[in-house]
Amino acid sequence: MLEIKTLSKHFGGVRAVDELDFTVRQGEIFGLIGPNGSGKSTTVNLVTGIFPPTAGEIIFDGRDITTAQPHVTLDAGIARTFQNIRLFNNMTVWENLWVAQNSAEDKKATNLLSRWMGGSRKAKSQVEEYLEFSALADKRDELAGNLAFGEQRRLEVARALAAKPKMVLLDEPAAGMNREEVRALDERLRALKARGITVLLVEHVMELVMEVTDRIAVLNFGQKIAEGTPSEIQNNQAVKDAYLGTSGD
Amino acid sequence: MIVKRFYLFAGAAAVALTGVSGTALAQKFDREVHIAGFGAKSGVVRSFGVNTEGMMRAAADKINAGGGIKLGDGKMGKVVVTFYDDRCRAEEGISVIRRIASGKFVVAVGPTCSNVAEPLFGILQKTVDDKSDSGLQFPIFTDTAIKGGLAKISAWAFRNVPNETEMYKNLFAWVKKKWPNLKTVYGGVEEDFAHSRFTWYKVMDKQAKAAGFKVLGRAKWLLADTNFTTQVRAMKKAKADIISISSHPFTLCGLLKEMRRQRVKYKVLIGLTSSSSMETLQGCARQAKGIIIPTSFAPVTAAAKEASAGGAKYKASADLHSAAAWENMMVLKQVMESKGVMAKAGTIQADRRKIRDGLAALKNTQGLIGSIKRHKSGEATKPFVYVHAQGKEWKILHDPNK
Amino acid sequence: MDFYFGMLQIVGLHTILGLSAYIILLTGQVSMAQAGFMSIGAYIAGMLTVLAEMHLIPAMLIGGVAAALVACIVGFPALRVKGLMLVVATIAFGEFIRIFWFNFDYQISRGGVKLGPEGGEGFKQIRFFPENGWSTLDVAIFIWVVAGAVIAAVWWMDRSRAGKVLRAVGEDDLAAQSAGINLTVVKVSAFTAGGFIAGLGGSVYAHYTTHIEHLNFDIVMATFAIIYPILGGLSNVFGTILAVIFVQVFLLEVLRPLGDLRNLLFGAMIIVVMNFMPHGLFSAQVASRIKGVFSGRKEGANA
Amino acid sequence: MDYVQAIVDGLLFGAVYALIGIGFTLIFGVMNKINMAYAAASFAGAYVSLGIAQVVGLSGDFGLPPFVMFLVSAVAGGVFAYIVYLICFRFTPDHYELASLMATIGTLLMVDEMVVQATNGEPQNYPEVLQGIFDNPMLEFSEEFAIRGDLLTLFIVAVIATLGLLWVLFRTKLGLATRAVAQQRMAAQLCGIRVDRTNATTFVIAGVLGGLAGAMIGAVVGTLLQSLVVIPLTIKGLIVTVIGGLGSIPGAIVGGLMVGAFENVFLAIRGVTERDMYVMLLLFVFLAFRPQGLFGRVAVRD
Repeated sequence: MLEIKTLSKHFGGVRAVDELDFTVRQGEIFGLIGPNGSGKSTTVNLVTGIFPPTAGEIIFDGRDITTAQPHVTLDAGIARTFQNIRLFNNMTVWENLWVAQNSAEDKKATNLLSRWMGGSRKAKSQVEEYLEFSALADKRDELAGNLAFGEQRRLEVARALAAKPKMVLLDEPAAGMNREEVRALDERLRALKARGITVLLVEHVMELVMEVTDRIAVLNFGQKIAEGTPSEIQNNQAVKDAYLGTSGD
Repeated sequence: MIVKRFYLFAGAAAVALTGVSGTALAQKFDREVHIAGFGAKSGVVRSFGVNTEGMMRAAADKINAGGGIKLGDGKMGKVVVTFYDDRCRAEEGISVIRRIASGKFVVAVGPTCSNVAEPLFGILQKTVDDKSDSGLQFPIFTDTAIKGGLAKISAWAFRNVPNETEMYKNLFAWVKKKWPNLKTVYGGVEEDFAHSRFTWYKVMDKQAKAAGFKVLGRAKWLLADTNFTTQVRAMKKAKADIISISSHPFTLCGLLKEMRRQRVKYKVLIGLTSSSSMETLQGCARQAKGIIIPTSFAPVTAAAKEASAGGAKYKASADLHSAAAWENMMVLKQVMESKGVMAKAGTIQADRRKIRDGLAALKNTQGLIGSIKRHKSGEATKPFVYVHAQGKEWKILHDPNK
Repeated sequence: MDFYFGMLQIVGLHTILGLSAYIILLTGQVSMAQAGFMSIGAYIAGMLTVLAEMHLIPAMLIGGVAAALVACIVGFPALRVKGLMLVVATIAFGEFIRIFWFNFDYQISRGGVKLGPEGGEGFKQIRFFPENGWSTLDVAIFIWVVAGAVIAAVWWMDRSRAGKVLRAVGEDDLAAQSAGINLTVVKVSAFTAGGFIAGLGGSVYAHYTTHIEHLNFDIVMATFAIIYPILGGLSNVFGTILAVIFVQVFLLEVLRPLGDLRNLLFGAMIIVVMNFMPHGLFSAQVASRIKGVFSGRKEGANA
Repeated sequence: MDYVQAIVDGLLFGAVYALIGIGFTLIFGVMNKINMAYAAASFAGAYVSLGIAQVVGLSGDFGLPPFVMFLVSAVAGGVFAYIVYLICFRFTPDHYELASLMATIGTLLMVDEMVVQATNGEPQNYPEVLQGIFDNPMLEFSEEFAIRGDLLTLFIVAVIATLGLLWVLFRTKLGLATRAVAQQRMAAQLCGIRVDRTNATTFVIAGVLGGLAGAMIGAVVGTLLQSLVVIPLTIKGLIVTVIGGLGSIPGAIVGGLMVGAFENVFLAIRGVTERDMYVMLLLFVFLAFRPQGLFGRVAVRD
């Protein structure tokens, strides 16, 4: 579904991502892990078009999105969340979801004027469903900035869903969560999968990654050092070295 | 919380306001005649407003000391001056004149800036008794805004400002006569100020040519410029006999200094009427030495000296602009007395009309340095003299009337 | 009475000006070019009514559209620069337009009188209102019909999805883009709409003052345009209107007898508000509280 | 030859723009914010020095020696800059840049009006001390080519002041802290650098430079006129900052000289009324083709 081919990104002399290759298959939960600064977030930013790659190709669903801008990649069906939550803090929960309904399907369903005015009735009713899904129904009129941390994370996922994506990129969704919240997240990830949405999970919390993903790629210094199922990765020597910090020397 | 704060602020302002407007009526007068002054008392040209206000107050003091104004029913009215700031911005000027027109004022003296006067006269009724014209019906008697020909915009607008066309026509002819071997003129113009620009293009340039001079070119600069090297270089190359500069003291001094640096040679230096002020002497007395300027005010007569001394009490300096404010007050006294203004609450619109008609009917008025001829258009031809800068003061060079 | 109608006119005009900046500010962009857009409307509408003897209403619309077109063109390069760079870029653009009018000379002679803009001397005798016998009240009503339409349109836009899209871009353009919002379309639209409103305002302004010149549309006017929405807070249009009333009626007019001190107060007030109420007198928090009072709901725990 | 002369004149006067530009860029570099009141506060410094000169040196042509006037102006500039920091930056929210932007605009208006109140809006003579350095105010190289001595002095002093500034930034501990805050605010904080204090110091340094610039401009022009000169100078200073690259000191210098020369050439070719239009166009060309400016850093990831 998502093919990354020899993708590179250099910042000045720093090779943040270096000739990276991997493929995410339809319907799976794919984990992307690695130590701090290994290029995970850069990869997400490249895929979603925040900045263009120095070299390489990104193909999604048969469509070349290498240099596409973020709203175009969303149009192609990729939604995302951010490592440091980026909600529209002075807007209510409901409004956060309302503005995010920008899927190709929604755009087709209504004409330009009525889209700017408010979108279709069906689209609005779907907002309610995302609220339910993220257990935020009772907070719908709260300003997003006033939500608790865990709620904000949930709202960000809901916002990604509002764009009816084929695939979501979650950038460290479990960061700062307690054990119980991580478990709830685990369930929601499976629910996403059950809806047929492919998930690319960038994560530090190993428990969660090992538990929920189908396959994993491991990055270090911008390069892929391993790829495989969770159990394969757990037994990979290169990965252990990377995490223990011995391969750098 | 916020609302409470707002009330506090508004309350304080209201107190300040009532304090300002509550002036007691002196015993010996029966009524008050309210005259409004307005002009820039903040911003760049604050000095205009300060001078006009001071001269108006001094004139009011003189009138009141002489018993006030004799009203239509034989009672005596005390002149009360209120001055409003318009910051030399057109929009504010319009608000001010509307405010004045809705108040107890019978006439207004102002504004100080031509760029305010022009829109202001534009909102007045164009011709009297024109029912189809909904413009404001309120007499304005301008003292300072000098840009040519403005009063013809409206029949309610009158000006007591010097007629620069007359002045420079006369001056260039005089120069031609006095120094017959001078042939060429080079101009200088401050491009972005209504008055200076108008005076070069529509007055100096034309009158110099009419007097038989050849205009070789002109240097142009802006009000905020501080560097004149390039302009002066071109001026130097032209080697003109006469240099005629239409600009305000700020840039006049900068230009003169640069001319001296580059050792520009000239026989005669002519300046803009507005530059015949103390600012020029304070700024560049040395470089401005000998600059000839026609002006409609100089403390040469007893009346002029009295006005100067009166203004000094209010920290106002009498110059060709502000002296007109004094003259206006005296003319208004005369008009009001001859037309029998009542200055009662119910007669205000009639009083205004009387004043307008009175001003329109005037053929001659007595100015501080001589008789002023008034025209149908609402403009005036004021007597003038040529002054030139000598050291720290302006000296009379020539009086064309003598 | 005329005075109060005159006040109404000024407040209406400045409300239009403030709202033109409001729309652009919603997207997080500070446009210091509003005075420039206003001047385009002013000069074009003025030329249409004076030189072409057109009625004010079509002239006004054409003036607005012309300003919108220019604003749209400005909107594209504005995308390349953000934040404070945009402030500088729009200051420069506003000045550019102003200097253009300073050099713009187009006069025709009619009945021995020269009409039309004359470079540095300005454009005089735009007397549509008095020539057609409109009283001060008529003009005030007319200005408020225009201002009312603008207020209603912006208010309605603000409540609709479009308003939320603008706000989303303003709060976090990266997140908005990642949520599928096309920044180019949104930012350029905001500029265009802001330009149109400023152009409308300028068209009326020219006829209000009867004489315009390039110095009317300097950086001070541009500053006024953004001061209103920022002082008022960006939570809704009423903040801007309140700020206009506060500045124009209270600060300039009620305090006029204070004379020279007013302008000191003006600067000081901006500093005080920005220190103590940086999100404006009427911020999102205050707005939601007021909303809560009206709908009879209790304040939320965090509100 | 005419154009050479125009370029040289412009370059020399461009030093003024460069000095103002450095002030903007310093503050931008450290705080990522614009201080619109910078030029106003700098000129206010020059007014203070003039005021003191008028009080102290009542007799003759100003009793104070020139370097004292410059010193007083520089100190006053520093003090004003600190006040501006306090009222516009210290207590306004850090992430909401509009607040400090508006506050500095408010300060600009207020300082302007205070000077108007103090001087009646009239221009004040500033002693032309720089001219005294040369016997002849013009250094004439030929009939066709001459240089203004005082502008040359201003240029040289500006260069020296800039070198001094660079020395402070790159050779002292204070400079190290400033650069650290500019580059990585958070990390600097973690290293125990007090960001508030560093910010304030930067303001004072910029203010001292500005006070010096204000006094020198006063000395070159011969007059101080706040309300007319400051806003155009602020606009030019901002343009210089953007052209040079936000936060880059060499950029501000080169940008300042460049704008000075450029505008003077266009003054010679197209006349004064169109001059500034071309300066704006130069800015647009930069924004379109090189938005990071001459020496600016390309945006890096967060």
